[in-house]
Amino acid sequence: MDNILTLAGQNLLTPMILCFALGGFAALARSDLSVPEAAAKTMALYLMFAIGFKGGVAVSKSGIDGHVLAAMAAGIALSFLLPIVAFGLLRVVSRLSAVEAAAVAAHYGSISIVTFATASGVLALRGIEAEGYMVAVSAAMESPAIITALWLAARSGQGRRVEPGLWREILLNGSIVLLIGAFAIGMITGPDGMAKVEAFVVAPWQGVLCLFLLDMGLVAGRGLRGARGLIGVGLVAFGVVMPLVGAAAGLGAALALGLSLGGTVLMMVLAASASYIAVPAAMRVALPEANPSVALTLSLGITFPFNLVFGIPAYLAVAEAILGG
Amino acid sequence: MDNILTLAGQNLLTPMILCFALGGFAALARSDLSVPEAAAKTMALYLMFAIGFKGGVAVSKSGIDGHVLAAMAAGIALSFLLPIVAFGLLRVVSRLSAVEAAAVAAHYGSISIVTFATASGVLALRGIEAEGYMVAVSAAMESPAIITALWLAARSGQGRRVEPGLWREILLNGSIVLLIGAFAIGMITGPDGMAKVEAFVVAPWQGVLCLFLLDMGLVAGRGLRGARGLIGVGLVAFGVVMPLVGAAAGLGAALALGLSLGGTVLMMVLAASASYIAVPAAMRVALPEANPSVALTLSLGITFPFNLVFGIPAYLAVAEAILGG
Amino acid sequence: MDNILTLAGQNLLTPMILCFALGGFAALARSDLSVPEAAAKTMALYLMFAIGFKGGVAVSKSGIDGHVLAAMAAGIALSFLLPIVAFGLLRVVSRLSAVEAAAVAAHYGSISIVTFATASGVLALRGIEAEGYMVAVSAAMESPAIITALWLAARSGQGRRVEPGLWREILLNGSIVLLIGAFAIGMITGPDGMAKVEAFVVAPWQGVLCLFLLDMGLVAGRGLRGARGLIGVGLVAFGVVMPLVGAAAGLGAALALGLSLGGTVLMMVLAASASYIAVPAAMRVALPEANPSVALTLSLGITFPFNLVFGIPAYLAVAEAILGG
Amino acid sequence: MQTYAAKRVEILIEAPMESRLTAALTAAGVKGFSVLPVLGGAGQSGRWSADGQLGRAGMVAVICLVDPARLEPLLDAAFGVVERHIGLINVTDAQVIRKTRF
Amino acid sequence: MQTYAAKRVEILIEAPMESRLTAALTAAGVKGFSVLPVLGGAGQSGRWSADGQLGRAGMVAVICLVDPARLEPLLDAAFGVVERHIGLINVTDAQVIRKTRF
Amino acid sequence: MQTYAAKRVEILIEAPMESRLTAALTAAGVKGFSVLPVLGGAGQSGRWSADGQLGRAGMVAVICLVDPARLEPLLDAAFGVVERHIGLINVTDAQVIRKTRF
Ligand SMILES: Nc1ncnc2c1ncn2[C@@H]1O[C@H](COP(=O)(O)O)[C@@H](O)[C@H]1O
Ligand SMILES: Nc1ncnc2c1ncn2[C@@H]1O[C@H](COP(=O)(O)O)[C@@H](O)[C@H]1O
Ligand SMILES: Nc1ncnc2c1ncn2[C@@H]1O[C@H](COP(=O)(O)O)[C@@H](O)[C@H]1O
Ligand code: NA
Ligand code: NA
Ligand code: NA
Repeated sequence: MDNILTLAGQNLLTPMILCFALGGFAALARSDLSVPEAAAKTMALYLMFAIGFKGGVAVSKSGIDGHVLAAMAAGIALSFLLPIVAFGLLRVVSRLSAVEAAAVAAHYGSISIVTFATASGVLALRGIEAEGYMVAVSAAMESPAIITALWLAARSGQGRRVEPGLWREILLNGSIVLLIGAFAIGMITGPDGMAKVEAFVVAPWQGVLCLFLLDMGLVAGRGLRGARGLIGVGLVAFGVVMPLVGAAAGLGAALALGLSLGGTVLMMVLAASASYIAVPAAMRVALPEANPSVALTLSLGITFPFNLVFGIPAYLAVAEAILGG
Repeated sequence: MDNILTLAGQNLLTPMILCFALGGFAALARSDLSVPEAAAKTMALYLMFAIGFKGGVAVSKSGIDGHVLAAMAAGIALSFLLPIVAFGLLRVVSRLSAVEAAAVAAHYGSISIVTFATASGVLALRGIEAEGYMVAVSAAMESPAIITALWLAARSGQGRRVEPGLWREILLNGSIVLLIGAFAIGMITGPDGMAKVEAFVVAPWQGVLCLFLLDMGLVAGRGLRGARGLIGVGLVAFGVVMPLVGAAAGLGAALALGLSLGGTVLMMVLAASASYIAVPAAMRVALPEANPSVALTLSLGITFPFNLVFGIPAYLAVAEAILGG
Repeated sequence: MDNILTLAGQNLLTPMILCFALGGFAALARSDLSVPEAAAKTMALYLMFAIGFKGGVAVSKSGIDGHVLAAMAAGIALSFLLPIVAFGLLRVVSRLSAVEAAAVAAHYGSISIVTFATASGVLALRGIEAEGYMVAVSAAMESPAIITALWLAARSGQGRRVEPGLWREILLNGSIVLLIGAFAIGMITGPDGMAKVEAFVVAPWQGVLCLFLLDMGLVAGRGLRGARGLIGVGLVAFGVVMPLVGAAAGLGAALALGLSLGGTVLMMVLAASASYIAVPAAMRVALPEANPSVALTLSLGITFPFNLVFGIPAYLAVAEAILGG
Repeated sequence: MQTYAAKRVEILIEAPMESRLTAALTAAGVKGFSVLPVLGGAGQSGRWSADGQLGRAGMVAVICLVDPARLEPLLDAAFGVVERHIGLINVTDAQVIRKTRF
Repeated sequence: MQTYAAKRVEILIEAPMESRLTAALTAAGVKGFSVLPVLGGAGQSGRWSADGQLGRAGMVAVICLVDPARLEPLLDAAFGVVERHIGLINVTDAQVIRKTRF
Repeated sequence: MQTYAAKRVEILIEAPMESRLTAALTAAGVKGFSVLPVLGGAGQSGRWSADGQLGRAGMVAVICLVDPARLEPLLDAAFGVVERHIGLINVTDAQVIRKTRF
């Protein structure tokens, strides 16, 4: 526990977290500081490309084997199942309708690639290796949760027949295509490819992440400011408890898979994190009755900073306690 | 031939080409992956600035002499003459009207700075030096082809009196001003200037090119998807044969000029490549009757990837065979 | 004097200044070269974040002490007082109305962070250290001038009751929040934080500044082209004399504070430079009767290049003469 | 100058629904439309802004000039998409210069 | 399809004034509006362009669909903000599909 | 609030032709106009999108509020530019608040 708090403290005082806090402060104080939409989207492309590519290069030696497929299958299962837990919790702690709860649940079954990336950075800093293919697992976990959410909404009688176009959209979502594509490019070109683009995808990465987190802080802060009244105590509690539930499930899966310490932490982080890029758009199309602010404020304004500051060090401490540091 | 295919294979498996392929795949599969317009334009500014600057620094020792002027004159002549060949070919292999054929021909007389840049990268990797002033040649070749195209259209009775404003627009086109301007800045500030901006214009260059090619793949793929029906077998053949014709003409010019191996390859690449940035806008103004999709799909969707994958290694192999590696 | 001219010559021939000149030339020649708005805004965010962060890291050892607070107080006093001088000068040399003169005066009391950054670069190149907290001084100097300008306009009977919202806007202006925020992050995370983001905030900085100055040249050139007639000889003289007045005041303040050579130059540069980001928007809200082109053309089209080319070397030479190099 | 009566239809719709709307318009025989960006706005669900957004969020404005005779099928098609979603449709009378294209 | 009469109000205003305008609209009971970007333009004070701009410069277009009965307070509110500032307000008659939201 | 009749002219035109159009408008005595971005669209020549475009491609929307008396010369000027090019001109009746500037 002491260990966690020390780490949380250290983690709090990195430029990344402080940039997020600065953005949040600026938005809450109603400063006109803002990042152009095109810049935010381009940084997201850059970060995802770099994460995917680095993961692919790491796997280029070992290649795709049974371990990789098993980990992906486990990730997919988590993404399918976690929304059911989230849905149940939400119906208990909040007054959200079934459709609204289903929409929020979809976000929590899916993943946050920036949380994943920040955790990778923390591991790298402490010299802990992780399986390179975890980035493929992250891509695989993006969408199954959406399907569960649609089923949960349909069960409540409020969902509708899903039009065929939606499946293609969900599976060929830009972030999935980019993550998997960059991963494949990294695998194919290996260390040679890395040598060519290292100065772009590795060196400035943490700095770009800082600016990106500044923007995320701005968006989260604006969301929190607009969502006063929407988010009661029950939902706030959900935003903190659900990542712990997810992390526990991720830990179970990691132990079953026999992942390394680093891989275990990443699996916990994926399960614990909530989407704010791909899932919101899908929910607007499929469950338009659900107010998008609720899910976005929870995932970006509460769960995301919780994972960044407390979650990652806590998951690492737990994994170290179990697997031995 | 074997050599070419090996090289083509190697070339295919670089992160750059694979990024282009990923973009093309995403667009054809109708993924919503997209690069913001502002990001694409900014990357183009960056790439052109860096190419121009590096070329200028390379020339800063020798300065502008008769060789430079002769090469620029040869480039200008090629840009003036190649559209006539392209026009003739197009009238034979396709049913394009005279105006439409003239518009496409303008694209092929002009150049693709990204193809040029990729070829420079391939040369650098194999340790082959090239004349730094080739970037000035590339800028000089941007617009003469437009004039020929207007003349070809006028000959057919369909072109119109060109308003005076157009000349200024063509000659002071943004990409020409940036390439020549950055070249001049590189020449003036030399290695001292390079030391100041090296970490920006050299180190991350290949990585930015990757993201840029991802975008070009997206645009090319979207174009191909929309152009079904517009582009028949004849036009596809033109998109592959015309670069070979251009490369042959470029080779002739390079031999006459006595360029080095690297310079010869670059001259071939310039003549072989087709414009998709500056010329399309000029054609919309001057020859609005020509459907822009045809030229853009040919130059970006067929000739560009052809040059990237097969052209560059082939031109290099031919130049090596003639000049000795 | 000789020394100044040599330095001005050297300064002129850096990639930064030449990029500004290229942009100015392109705009005056009516080339269609342009930088997307989103890119310009993002580069400004990057440059300010990096400047603030570096300043904070530099102060992280010594911390905030009496010297810092004294320097900030002096900067605030300059920002409050310089507009009065500027206003007086303007009323003598031009026919601007009181409100228009007040609006221009606000720009000259405030600061140009890019001029500050360029001066820091020149100092770094010559191995001259400066107080890291000068970046906090620069942020403190952004807005007091606005208050003086409103008072000057009100005195003339034309200003109006300032609505309360304006104060928050002025104090929580995006550039102030970002500069101070990044400064604080740099102070808190210190050299450890710097190690994480160095490849992003230090290495490519000068290169990004080049592209940014290209854009500023474009904007300044477009302004000059549109402002023909608006800016007479008197105003041009003001645009050159006022920075000298400001620099003299800055020199006095620096000597009183006992700043180092580097800090003295930076204080002179801050006082000599004029705003073109934060103040224009505030003036549109508070003094809408004042034509924005006048102030923007003066600060960006005349004073900015004057400071870049002649001012910085001159201020350095003077400070060296007084403090000893 | 000779002008012709036309209807100017403007549809404010959520960005993730854009492709469905334009597909429905095309299916309803609409000959052309243009999509304009929207920076932000406010309504029952509060204030939003495109600034710094990461996903395909926000709204777009689809403008469609049509022959008055084709208005009904267009509105039916648009309403079919917008019905369950956030979306505002407004129609104004306009004059156009060229009769083709509508 | 059943339509209802509405007014389409379009306000071109300087970007730094946007928040004041939308606050005034909200205070006047306007239920919704959308803000569209403007790339450039020309008027008495000459030509301007958003290209490469560094600060919050330029203009935006605020579009507001309202019930005709609510037009007067909206115009009063908008004019109160625009009065001393650059700003153009135009109103057109429109038909809308859904009566809520206005 | 006192309003005045005006015409709202909206011209959708290819981006490379923008400067020619605005020059022609200015030459025809038009006192002001605003240019809005267009993200994409569809027409006879198919679907297009501004996403990731490299050159000055795509379209823009030019909005112009004019005194009804000045409409004819404006339309003549606009049509002169648009004639051979892709371009849609539509005119709607509007009310404006301030009579200057038109
Ligand atoms: N009356 C209106 N006029 C213009 N735009 C509106 C109006 N009502 C809603 N909108 C737009 O539609 C979005 C969603 O509206 P709502 O569902 O009411 O929150 C708003 O944020 C605005 O962008
Ligand atoms: N008649 C008009 N129609 C459309 N936009 C206009 C008109 N007049 C002015 N504007 C816009 O308002 C801005 C400022 O106008 P002005 O104050 O007249 O310079 C212009 O740059 C245009 O963007
Ligand atoms: N009826 C229409 N309404 C709105 N925009 C249109 C219309 N027709 C064409 N456009 C726009 O004009 C562009 C070119 O049209 P076209 O020449 O018909 O392909 C389209 O891609 C649209 O952006
Ligand atoms: Na999750
Ligand atoms: Na060529
Ligand atoms: Na100053």
